Formats: sequence, structure tokens, C-alpha cells
Amino acid sequence: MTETGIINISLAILFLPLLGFIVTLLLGKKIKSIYLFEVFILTVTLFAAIFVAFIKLSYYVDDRIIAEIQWFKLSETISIKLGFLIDNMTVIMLFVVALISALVHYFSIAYMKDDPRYNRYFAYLGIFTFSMNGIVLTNNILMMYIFWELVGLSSYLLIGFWFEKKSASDAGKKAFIVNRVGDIGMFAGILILFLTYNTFSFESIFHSIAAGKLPFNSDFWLTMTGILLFMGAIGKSAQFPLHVWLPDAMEGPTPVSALIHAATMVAAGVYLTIRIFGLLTADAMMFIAIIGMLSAFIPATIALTQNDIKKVLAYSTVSQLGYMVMALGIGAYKFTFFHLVAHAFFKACLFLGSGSVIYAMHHEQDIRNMGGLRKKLPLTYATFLIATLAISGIPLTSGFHSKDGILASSFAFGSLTGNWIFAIVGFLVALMTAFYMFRLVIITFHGQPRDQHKYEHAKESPFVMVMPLIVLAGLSIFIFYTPNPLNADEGWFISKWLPAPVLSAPNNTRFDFMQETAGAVTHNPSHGTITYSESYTEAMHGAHNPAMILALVLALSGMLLAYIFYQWKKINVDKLTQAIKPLYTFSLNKWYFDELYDKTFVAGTIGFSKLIGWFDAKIVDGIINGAGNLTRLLSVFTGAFDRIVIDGIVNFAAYLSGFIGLIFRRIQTGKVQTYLILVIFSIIILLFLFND
Amino acid sequence: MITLILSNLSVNIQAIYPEIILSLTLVALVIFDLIFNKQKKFLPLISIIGLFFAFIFVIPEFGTSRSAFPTSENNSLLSIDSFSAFFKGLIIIASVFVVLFSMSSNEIKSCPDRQGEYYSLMFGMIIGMFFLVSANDLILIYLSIELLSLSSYVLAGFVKTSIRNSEASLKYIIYGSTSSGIMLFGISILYGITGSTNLFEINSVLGFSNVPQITFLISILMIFTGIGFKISIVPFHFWTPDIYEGAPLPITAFLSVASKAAGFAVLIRFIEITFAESLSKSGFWQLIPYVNWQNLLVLFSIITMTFGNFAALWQDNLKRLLAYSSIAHAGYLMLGVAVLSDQGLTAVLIYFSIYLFMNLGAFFIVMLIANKINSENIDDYRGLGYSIPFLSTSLAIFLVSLTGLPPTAGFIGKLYIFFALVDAKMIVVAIIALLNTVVALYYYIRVLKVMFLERTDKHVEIEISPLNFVIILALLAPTLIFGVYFTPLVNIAKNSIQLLGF
Amino acid sequence: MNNFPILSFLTFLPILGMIIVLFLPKKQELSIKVTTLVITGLQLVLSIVLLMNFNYSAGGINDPNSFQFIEKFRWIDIPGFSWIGNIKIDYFLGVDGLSTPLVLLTAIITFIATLSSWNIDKSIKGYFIMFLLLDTGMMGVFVALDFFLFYIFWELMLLPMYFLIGIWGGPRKEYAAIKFFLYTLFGSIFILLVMIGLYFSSMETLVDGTKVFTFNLLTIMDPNNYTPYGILSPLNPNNLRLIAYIALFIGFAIKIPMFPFHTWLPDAHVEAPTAISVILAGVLLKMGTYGILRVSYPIFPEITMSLSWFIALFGMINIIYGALAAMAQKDFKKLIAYSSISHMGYVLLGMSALNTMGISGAILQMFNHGTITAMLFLIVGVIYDRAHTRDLDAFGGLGVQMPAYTGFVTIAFFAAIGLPGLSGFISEALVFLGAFGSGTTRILGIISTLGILLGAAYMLWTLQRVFLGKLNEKWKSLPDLTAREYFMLVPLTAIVIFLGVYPTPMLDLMNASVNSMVKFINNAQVFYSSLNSF
Amino acid sequence: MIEVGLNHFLIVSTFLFSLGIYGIITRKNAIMVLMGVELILNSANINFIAFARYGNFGLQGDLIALFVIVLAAAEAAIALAIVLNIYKTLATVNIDEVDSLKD
Repeated sequence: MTETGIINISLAILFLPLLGFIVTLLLGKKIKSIYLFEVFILTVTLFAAIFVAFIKLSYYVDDRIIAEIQWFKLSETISIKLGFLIDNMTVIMLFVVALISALVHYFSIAYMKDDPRYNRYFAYLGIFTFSMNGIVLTNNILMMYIFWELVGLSSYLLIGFWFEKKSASDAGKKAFIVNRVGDIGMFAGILILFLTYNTFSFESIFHSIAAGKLPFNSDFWLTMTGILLFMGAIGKSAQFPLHVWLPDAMEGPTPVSALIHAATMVAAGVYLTIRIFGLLTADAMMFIAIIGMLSAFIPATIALTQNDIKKVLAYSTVSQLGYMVMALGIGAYKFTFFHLVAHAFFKACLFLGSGSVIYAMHHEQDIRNMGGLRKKLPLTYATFLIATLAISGIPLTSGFHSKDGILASSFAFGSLTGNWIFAIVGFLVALMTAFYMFRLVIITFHGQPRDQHKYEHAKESPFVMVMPLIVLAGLSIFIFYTPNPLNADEGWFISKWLPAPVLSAPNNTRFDFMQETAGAVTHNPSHGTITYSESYTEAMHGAHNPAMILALVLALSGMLLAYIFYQWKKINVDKLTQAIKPLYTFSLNKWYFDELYDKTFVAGTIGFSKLIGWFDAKIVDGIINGAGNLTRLLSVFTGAFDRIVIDGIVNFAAYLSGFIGLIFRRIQTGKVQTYLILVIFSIIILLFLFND
Repeated sequence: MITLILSNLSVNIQAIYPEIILSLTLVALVIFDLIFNKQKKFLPLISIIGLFFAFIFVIPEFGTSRSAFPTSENNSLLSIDSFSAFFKGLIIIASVFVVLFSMSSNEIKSCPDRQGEYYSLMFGMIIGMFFLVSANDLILIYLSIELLSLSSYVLAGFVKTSIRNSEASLKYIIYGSTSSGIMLFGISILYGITGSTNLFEINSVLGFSNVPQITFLISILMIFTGIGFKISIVPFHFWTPDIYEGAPLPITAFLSVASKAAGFAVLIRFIEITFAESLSKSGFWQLIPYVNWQNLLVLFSIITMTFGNFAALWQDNLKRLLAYSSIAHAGYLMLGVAVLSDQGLTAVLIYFSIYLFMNLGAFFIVMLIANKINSENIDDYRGLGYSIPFLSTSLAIFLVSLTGLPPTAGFIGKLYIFFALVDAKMIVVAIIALLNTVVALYYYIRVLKVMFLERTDKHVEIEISPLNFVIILALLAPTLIFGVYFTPLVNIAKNSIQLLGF
Repeated sequence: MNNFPILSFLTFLPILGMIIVLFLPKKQELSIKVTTLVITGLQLVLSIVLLMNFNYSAGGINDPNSFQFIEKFRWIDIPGFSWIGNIKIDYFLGVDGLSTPLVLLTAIITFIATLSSWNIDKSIKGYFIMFLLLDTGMMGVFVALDFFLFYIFWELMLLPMYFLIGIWGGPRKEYAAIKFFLYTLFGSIFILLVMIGLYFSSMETLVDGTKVFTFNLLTIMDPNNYTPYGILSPLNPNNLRLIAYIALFIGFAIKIPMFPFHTWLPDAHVEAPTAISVILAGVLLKMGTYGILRVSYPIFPEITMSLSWFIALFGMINIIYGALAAMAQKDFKKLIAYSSISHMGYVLLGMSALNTMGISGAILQMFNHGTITAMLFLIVGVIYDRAHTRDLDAFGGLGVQMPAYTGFVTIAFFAAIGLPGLSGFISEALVFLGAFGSGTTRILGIISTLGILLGAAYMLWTLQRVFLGKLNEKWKSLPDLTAREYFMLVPLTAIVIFLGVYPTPMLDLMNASVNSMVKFINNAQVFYSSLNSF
Repeated sequence: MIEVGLNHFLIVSTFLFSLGIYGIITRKNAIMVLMGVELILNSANINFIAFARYGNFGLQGDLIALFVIVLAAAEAAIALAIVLNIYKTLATVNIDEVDSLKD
């Protein structure tokens, strides 16, 4: 199996879903069951992905496979290329995307049954998978942007899939436009990169940076470039302050939420940041970390009080993504990716689980009308629980490791830079996560059913829907990532598969612990977690155990609290909410972000456009017509005017002629003697004019 | 001293063969009318034959440059040169068309018993013009203007029964005789100052002795009044709209083209010969600086075109509209003169030969339509584009050409005027003139709008006789061809700017 | 192939068709339509033949030898003295990488517009006569290399357009028509003046060594041909060149249309019949920008350089102003009209950058906007034919009723907002790369990126208002696309997608010219500055 | 006993000219207006003859005068005919009432 072989299979992985999309869309009207083709395609893609991942990780584990072709050229010097970069992250992501996508396909077969636009739905899933694979495979930032926009499109289409609902179409529009805001920044960043390095490929850009070539020759602009590019991630990964679109995106079908708005697309932002990690300066990373921190904290507080099962999950997604971004910002490169993958599985599992619940409850989403479902939906319950444990970071789950790693890094970061805020927030969020997740589980599955009627009719979902749950729940177990249930560092995922980050930002712009001091940096992945400087490694070792214990304690206490509140009802929740009413409502209303944006940006733009519209109609045209309007006044006196006058510049002419013309009318009296008088007079005038 | 040297009388006679032929035709018409006063339909034929022969004799005059009827060894009454020949040519072409128009004009047909009168008077006009374009003695100029005018006074009021006609002729004669009277008075003063009425002599007098400035200016302005009346430039134009509207259409057409041409010819000759000092290499005239002709003419032309265009915006009567448009065109032509260079002169000649076709065309079609619907009011043209497509389209083409849009000939005419202006660095004037064309577009396009954009249910049927069809084509062809291929036209014009004495 | 006068055929085929139609009886409506269709079809074929025989390495722009399919012979040749009596005008046609894409565009758009004219109901004959005349005018503008000829064709379009809008237009057609006419004529008198000015400033050396004034654009472009005291010659100490440039620019800008000369566009579009809107937005607007690139840039390179910032500024204003104005519209067609203003802004921005990326982007954007906006206007036409209203708020939920139609709409809209994979993206990206690349226009480029956002906003909003949401009961019975409409929309969609995925063919077409233009302008800059020094 | 010189003639002619203009402008009766025209012509005649006499320009001036007289007669004849016609059609010779042709 050669590298070209890998390239070809990757090509297949990329384009098969596109084929599925085209076929399904075009034949959708004719053939009722064409969706099966799409499902088949995805299955093939999945196997291809597994195969590639296997080959790569077992035979080419240390290689970076790159292939480029020219797309178009403008002159001998300027030519635009497209290409693949296949390293371990790529294949792992490919596998994740293909797997979840395939599972969602299966799930949807049952979930979306008896929808009028059944086939088109699968077609959209196809184009989404295509674009997502594109993002994963690309080796250059331009191609990244292209597929970036395409996932945006597919997400727009899928969120607004039930476009008869205004809320749905609104949500789609919102998602697209909010993303565009981020994309503008990313686009600007890309432009800067191209103008500086005359290429889009990550590789070459990093090389030139390492060689000391900086945008506009300044560290500042390197930082800016990093931040601008990261803006794209802010949009896609629904980071603060652009996180508002994700919760609305839940208007889409639940499997879509699982695929796009939980597991893959929203993770693309993080993936992008990982890809550009090499050029990030300390300032840029700080910025990223802060954004991540805010996005981890704020949604977590919101999730505490939400009652829509999908909304809770949505906010938890934002919060988890914030977690990853923050982690990246403080340099926890490998654990970010680890958490990304782990999160993809268990969050997908949670969403599909919620989907299965909603399906059983006939599209009831409010958890206050649920309860006691664990007897009715045992399998759903079991998988949901496992995923919940994973996200809360209870041992033996993937989440435990990834989260632990991140928290340890934040600990280390604190100890190295004396900046503890990230650690604090990190632990706080861990606590809250455990709490609201178990609140969700308890209210939904435990206790007594609140809506008897719906409860009666609820029954376990069919196999095609449960099977994905089981697979995903399974993948939330630690064993797939590391043999040691308490420490992932020696596990193959961290130590073998993930190489240390390649840093190219100038030394003086990095965090101290990242700077290249003599022989400190080693890119030899066999040395487990050793990245950056020795001191960092020390700090990591030191941080590992305390962080783990603390995290565990917090997770458990969060769990406990949830039980006290909602299971054993030791504390009356309503009383408590009454007690902290303002906080509660503040959280319930999502910190009023939507209201704020509507009042400011949206209203502002619309208002301004109205103004411009008026301006255009009245002023710009008016400057020309203004004369004309005068003329209309004039025309009251002079009969024939209106007919002649049209508008615009014509009015102006007519206006002038109005004046002159009026005089003329006086002149042209038809009385020959008047004429002669005028002739005489003009002769005299001329006499004076030309008598020099 | 006007002392005809009889010895070479024959030579001089040869010089005016065309005029003689025209006069003979005039006589022939009268006699024919007296003898066979039943065969009216032969009169136009005779006229055309006469014009044809006149033309034959005009042709050899191209390229020649000789004087006829000398009053002293180096001065003469007439100068037979390409310049005059060119204008004679134009006048004959115009006359032929007008004769043809008259044959199918209801107004003229309405008084069948006076056909002979009509055609003979028309020849009176033509003869007047012929002498006018080649005269270089003020008295001869005055006399030929009078001959031209007196005939046209009558023709303007040809249809006695029509109130419009009678009024037109009365106004015309009062206005006309007054301005020619003023001109005569001016001539008398000039005579007093220079002791001669011959342009060459006046020129030489001005050359060495200096003359009383103010008196001289008065006389010049008075003469200018007379000519200005003929070419109807503001402020001597007042008769134009009324008479154009009142007079029978063929006559209006004739006045708007032929007599205007004659007027311009005499104006150019008067200025160039009387004031010329020398001719610079680049073709710019050096004039004796008694009168600042450039400013005078530029002023006149700008006022004229602006007035004409803006006033035309108002008109609802198409004849009146065309009257004002012809005033505006006089303005453009005047610009060509104002450049005071051979370039300008060429431009004028080109413009005129194009103007002739498009203006006659417009008038002819207006006439044909008026014959049918007895109205020249624009509102009555509503929807004609659909009931009589051919006529309307032709009219549209003529109007577009008058506006001066490519690829019609009108554009070439304007283009050459602007050539001359830019070449003389008179950019501002050029811009004013161009803006004027935008205004002009508006009232011309208004006619098109009424004919094509507005619809009506009442249906007009006009059957076009083969003759008229041919006439229209004959007018359309140059209007379109000169728009894309104007080499011959320009060549002729360029070779026709030679005046006797240069 | 080399001696076959393909460009003349391209240009004058429509005249031939016009004559044929002229002699067809009024009643033969079908045969009239078919004749037109055949003629425009032939034109399309010819343009493709042209494309196949095109030499991709020839630069053109200012070098007469690297123009292709040249047809040149004396058209007006009047002997005489040095002054204007001696006038030589060439019938000079030729194409390079700058004009060929637009020739192709014209052929395509006209063909499709013919199809969309199928349902013209009143006085068909007149309509198609005017239509074909307009076609000749447009084609001529793009192939003429002699200023005089260029101007003739330029003016030739006015009258047909006036009638096409004025007779077959909507309720306020007369107003729109006259407004269009007066605006453009106002613009073209400036062009005329500058043309005459240039004529007197530059001399062509004939074979016999005599020098004559010339209209030949390529001759005028060569600074060595200027007469020392020609009114617009750089050697002339007066600064008329600047004024002339501005006048010329205004003349062209009115066609683009550039703020603040744009107010004729919305009216013209709203009133014009669909086919004419398609041509107007698809081809006519490009003439403005083409004129600037073909005439203003190479003839006044030094002034172009010094004014590039202002051009960029107006580009930016167009982009943002147009987008915002579009957002405020209630009328579907008016909205598209304003979106055109916004998109032409990208062209301006791109050319102002004066570098390879920017200018390629501009030209590509011309082509892409031509196809995309044509789609958009066809789309509006489709819905207007069915519902007889264009009020955006009157619709809703058509996505259910007319799925295929909605599909095309979605593609067109996303192409318009520059979605990657569709042609709009590449040109816009190149424009921005260019704008960023040149120091003078960088800031304006950055501000203009707002246009991307606003574009998405109003397009998606429109999409939602018309096609999403509950189906308005009123439109329960609207049929989906007919075969003819498919036939119009599919090719355009194909082009849009193809060029979005693989722009190379189009870019290779213009690369040589773009690069030689950039080189020429930058070198000329040096030359002129050396002139000013003494 | 003062010597009659050129200026006297000129004064007379100018006076006549002005009178003629005055008459043309003020008189309502068409006939009177035409008489004004005649006055103008004759004032010009006086000029011609006077100049010819005092400027020793020979006979040219006198000849011109003769021409003009003849011409004046012709003009008068036509004018009267036209006035007559107006009288027939409009039953008036008051030129103020002849103003149907105007803007």
C-alpha cells in the first residue's frame, strides 16, 4: 500500500459523498428509495476511512503525506494550488467524520421516515460529509476556506430543512450570517498570508515564518493574522461572542444536530486552530484562551437552567468547544485534539440519544414533560448514561482522560505563568457540566412520568436508531485510547499517534515555556507527553495527579448535587430559584445575547439600509429631480409644463427652459411690432457691447 | 464706378448662365401658365427641367475662381467661385425637392388656378439666392435679398383664403422690409465712410486708412441685422416661428433650408472678404480688428442655439418645433463661422449639406401626415408609429439625425463643428454646444415617444404614392449613408471653401 | 481561418438578421422569433470558434501585433493639408484577452435573452429588429479598436435600448426610458469631447512618412505618438489630461453605473422587460468598465496611477451602498438591480488595484456577474410571469410549490454572495487579493469585505421571504419551470458552477493581456514621470 | 445765411430714419407701418445722394438711390396687396389684431 494509494483512497473518501449528493438530489423526485444509495455510499466511505486510518497509523505513522495540484494561475509567479495533507490527525478526523456521518445516516432512516423531502435530506447529509472531509484533508488555508463555506451552506440547508417553520428558516439564516462575520476575519487573515508568502499551503507558510519572514515584517501582524484566522473558528465553533447561532440551530432535525452541530462541523473551528497552531504567538494564544474560557463558562451557566433537552446539549456543546479552544490557547495541543475526538463521540451519542427520546415522545422536547423513561427506553438510557459519565469526566471513560489532560495543562500553565484563571474556570466548568448533565439525565429518565399520555405511547426506538447509540457509547470507553485507565499519557493515542506541534512563530513571541532553549524541544513522539520545554514537562507531571483528583472530586460533587436536587429532592429547587431569581432568569434568558444583538447589530443594519434606501430614492435622485420638483410648482402657473416635464435631468432642462421659456413666451407675442422693438433694442445693446 | 466694360460683356454673360437659365424658366413658366392654363401638371416638370439645366451650368463653376461684371480693373459685382457654386448646388437640390413637395401638398393644390404664379415666384426666390451667394457688392446683395424676400412674402401668404397664410405674409413683409430697410441704411453709412459698396474696395480702404469706430460699428451691425434676419439667428429670429407655422409647408421647408443657406453664404463672404487681412498657414483667418467678430459670432451662436433648443422644448405644433430647431441649427452653423478658419468653413458646408436632407425630410413627412390629419399638433401623432410605420420610422430617422446621434449624418455634421472648435481650443464653447444637444435630444425624442411609446385606438391610413416614396428614400439615403461614409461629402466641402480673392 | 473576417461576422450578423426580419410579414411571428434565434445562435457558434482559435499567449492591450483576428482597412480617407481636412479613420477590429471574454459573454447572454423574449406579445417584429440592432451595437463596442468606431457602436445602442424599454416596458416605462437615454447621452458627450481632444493630440505615421491625426486607440496609447502641442498631449504644459480623464471616466461610469450616477439603473431595470433587463445587466453594464480598461487605462496610465485610490473609493461605495440599498427594497427586481450596483463595485475595486490579481479579478467578475445577474433577472422574470407581482412580501413558501425553480434560485443567490464552488467566489477573492496587494487600496479593500456580509444578509433574507416559510395560499397553483425556462437557466447554471470549480479556461484566456496591461501601465508610469520632469 | 453742408443732410436722414422706426413700432394701421418703412428707405436714399455729392464718390450713390426707389415701389405694391388680402380675410388692417400665430 503506497502513499499514492492512500492519496487515491482519500480522494475517494472526499468525492464519494459528493457523488451521493448529486445522484440523490437529481433522482430524488423520480426514485423514492434513492436515499439507500446515499446510505450505501456513506457505508463505503466509512470502510475506506477505517482502511486509510489503519494503514496510516500502522505503517506510515510518522509520515506526513502531501499531494498538490495547480488549480489555476494568473502569471508565472502567481499560481493557486489545491492539495492534501494526510497526517495522523487527518486520518483520525476522517474516521470520526465518516463514522458519525454514517451512523447518523442509519439513524435518520428511521428518524426522518415519512418526511416529504426524505431524499433531499440525505442528499444534504451527503454534501455536508463531502465538505467536512474537504476541511479535514486540505493542506492549504484557501481550500480550507472553500470547504469552510460549503459546510456553512450545508448547515444552512439542514438547519432550515423544515423551512415552512419561520423559526427554522430564521435559524438557518442566522447561522449563515453569523458565520460570515467570523469568515470575513478569516478571509482577511488568508489574504494577509497569501500576500506575504505568495502561497496558501500550511507547510510553506510555516517554513517561511520559521525562516523569519513576517507579515509586514512585524510580530504584531503575525499575531493579528493568527487572531484573524481564529475569527473563523469563533464563528464555526460558536465561540463567544458569536455563539448565539448554535442553540437556534437546534431547529434542524436532531440527527443533523448530532452530526453537524455537536460532533463535526463545530469542531472544525478547533481543527482549524490546531492546523494554524504553528504560527500563533503568545498574544494570539492568550486571546484564544480568553475567548475559549468565556465560551466555556457562559454557556455552562446557561445550560444549568434550560428545559429543552436539545438546548441543554447545545449549550453544553458550546461550553465543551470553549474548553478545547481554551486548552489550545494554553498550549494543551494534544489533549485538545483528544478531547475533540472524545467529545465528538459522546456528544453525538447524547444527541442521538435525545433524538431517540424525542422520537419516542413524538417530538416532545421539553424535559419537564418527560420522566421515568428509563423503563421504557432501557437501551437509550444506558447509552445516554455512559455518554453523560464521559462528558462529566468520570473514570474509565474517554472524557475522563481528555478533560483531565486539559485541566492538568491549565494547572501547569498556571504554575508556569502564574495565571490561574484558566485553571479555576476549567474546574468550575467541570463541576457545572457534571451537574447539568445529570440534571438532564435525572429529569428525563428517572422519577415519575409527568406526561402520562405521551409516556404510555413511548417505546424503545428501532434497531437502526439504537445501534448507532451503542457504537458511540462504546467509543466513549477509555480502552480505545489508552490501556491505562488512570493515565492516558502513555496511551497510543497521545504518545504514538499525536506528534508534538511544530512551532514556527519567532522565539521572542512565544510563551516562555515554549521557547526553544538548547535541546529542550523534542519532536520525538515516543517520549509521551514531552512537548515544549523541560519545565513544561515537569509542570505537567506535577500537575497531573492533583488535577486528576480535584477534577474527579468536582465531577462527583456535581453529580451528587444533581441527585440531591432532582432525585432525592432534598432541596426544593423552586425555592432556590426564587431565592436567586435574578441570576436564574439571567441564565434562563441566555444572558440576553440575542436581544442585545437584535437591538444593536441587526436593527442597526436594517435601519441603516432603510436610511440608504430612502437616501437613494430621495436625495441622490432628488439632487437631480429637485429642480424637477421646483418645476412642478412652477408648472401650476404654466399650463403645458407637466406634460413636458418628466423627471431627473430632464426636469432640470425643463426647469431652465421654464425660466427662459417663460420669458420667451412673453417675447413671442405674435405682435410683429414687439419683435421689431426687441430687434432695435438688441442692436443698441450690441453696439454698447462691441464698441471698444 | 459701376462702368461695365462692354467689350467682354459676352464673357460676363457666360458667367451667369445658370441665373439666365433660371430667369428664362421663370418667363417660360409665366407664359406657359398664360397659354395653357389647363395643363397645370406640366408646371413642376418645366421647373425641374429648368433647375436641371441650371445645375448643368453650375457644375463647371466648381474649381473656377473668376469675377464677373467688373466695376473697375480689380473689382466686380459677382464672384464665380467654388464657394458660390457649392451653395448654388445646394439651392438647386433644395428647390428640386421643394417643387416635388409642392406637387403633393394639399395647401398648394387647394388653389389650382394660381400654380403658375406659385412656381414663377419660387424661381424669383431662387434667382435672388443665386445672386446673393455670389454677390460681392453690397448693393447687389441688398437687391438680391429684396428679390428673394419679395417673392417669399407672397409665397408665405400663397393660400389667400387661409388666415394663417395671410397673417404670416403680413408679419413677414413688415418684419422683412423693416430689417432690410435698416440694412440699407447701414449700407448707406458704410458707403459714406468708405466711399464704396464693393466689398473688395471696402476691404482695401479698411486696410490702410482708419475709419470712425462707432459709426462703422453701427453700419456693420445694421447690415448684420439684415443678414441675421435671413438666417434667423437670435435676436433677429422673431419672425421665424410665426412665419414657419403660418406659411404653406413647402415654403416653410424652402425658407428653412435654401434661403438660410443663401444667408450664410453672404454672411461668410461679407466677413471674410470685407475684413480679411491674410490667411494663416493653419487655415485661420486674420481679420482686420475693427470688429471682434469671434466674440460677436460666438455670442450670437450660443444665444441662438440655447434659445432655439429651450424654446423648442415647449412646442406642441410640430412645424413650430421644427422652426425653433432650425433656429438652434443656425446656432450650430454660426459656431462653424465663429471659428473664423477654413476648418470652421468646411464644417459649415458639411453641416449644411447634411442639414438640407434631414430637415427637408422631416418637413416633407410632417407635410404628408398633415395632408391626411390636417394637423401638425404633436398630440395628434399619438400611436402613428403603428398605423403608418414607414412614415413614422423615416421621421424618426430624420429627427435622430437632427439630434446628431450616430450613425446618422447629423452626427458627422456636429462632429465636424466640434472638430473645428476643439482645434481652435474653444473647449468651453464646445461643451456648451454639446450640452445643447442633450437638451435637443429631449424635444426630438418627445416626438418619437408620442409616435411609438404611446398608443391609441384611432387608426390613420396614409397611402404613399410611388413618387413620394422615392422622394423619402432620396432623402433618407444621404441621411444614413453620410453617417457611415462621408468621404465624398467632405471632399466636396473641402474643395468648396475657396472664395474669390484667396 | 486567418483571413476569414470572423469579427465582422460576429458584429454584423445581427444586422443581416435585422434585414431578414424587416422583410418578414408582421404576422409571421414564429418565423421572426426563429430567425432571431438562429442568428444569435450562429453568433454564439462563431464566438466559440473564435475561442477555439484564440492564441492564449498573445497579450494585446497596447501592442497591435499581439491582437488577434485583426481586420483593418481605411474606412474614411480624405486627403488634404495637415489640418482636419486630412482625416483618416480605420475600420479596425481586433480582440485580445480583455475583450474576448466579453464577446463570449455577449454572445451567450444575447442568445439566452432571445429565448426569454419568446413571450413578448406586442409588435414582435419591431421588438426583434431593435433587439438585433442592440446586439450589433454591443458586439461592436467590444471588438472595435478605433475610437471613432467604438463611439459609433457605443451610441448605436442608445436608441434601440430606448425603444426596448420604452415600448415593451412596464408601467413607468417612458420615464425609465428617457432617463436611461438622457443619462447615457450625457455621459457620451464627454466621451466624444475627449475623443476629439485625443484625435488632435496624437499622430500616426503613414507608410509614406507623412503624419496624420488618428483615432486608432493603439496609436494613441503609444506616448511617442503625441504631437508636442496637441491639446491632450503630456508634453503640453496645461493639465487638461487630468480633466479629460475625469470627463472620460464619468462618461464610462454612468454606464457601470457608478455612484452617484446610478439612479437610472433601478428604474430602467424595473421597467424593462425581462430579456432586456438580462442584457442590460449582463452586458451593457460591462461596457462601462470595459471602456475604462480599454481606453482610459492605457491612454492615461499616469493619471490612472494617481487616481487609483479614488477609483477604489468609488468601488467601495458601490459595493456597500448598493448592498445596503438592495436590503431596503421591497421590489424583487429593484433588489437585484441594486445588487448589480454592488457587484460592479467589485469590478471597480479590482481594477483600481492595478496589479495582476486585481485586474484579472475585475475582468473575471465582469464575466461572472454577467452570467449570474442574467440568471437572477431570468428568475425574477419567471416569477413575475406567473404571479404578476414582484412585491417581496407578497410571496413566501414557494420552495414547496416550485422546488426546481427554488433550486436554481438557491444556486444563483449563493453564486451572487460568493459561495466557493460557484464562479462568483473566485472573482471576488481575486479582487480582494488584488485590493489587499496594492498599498493604495488596501484599507478600502478591507472595508469592502463588509460587502460579503451584507450580500449574504440581503440575499438570504430575500430567499427566506420569497421561498421559505408557509406557502401563501394565493400561489397554490403556480406551475414549476417550463422546458423553455430550463433551457435558459441550465446553461447559465452550468457556466456558473464550472467556472466556480475550474476557472482556468477563463483565466488563461485573459492572463497574457492582464499581465501586459499591468506591465504597460507600470512602465508607462515611469515614462510619463520622466516627461513631467522637464 | 449759413451754408448747407453734409451734416444737415445726415441730420435730416437720421431724423427720417428714426421717424420711420417710430412709425413702424407705434402705428396700429398696417398702411401707416408700411409708410414708416418707406421713410427708412428714403432716409437711406438721402444718405447715398448726400455722400455721393459731398464725398465726390461719383454717380454711384445716385444710381443706388434710383434702384432703391424702384424697389421701394415694388415692395409697396406687394405690401399693399397683402394688406388688402388681410383686410379681405380678417376685415381689419390693425396689425395688433393679427397675432393668432404665437407661442
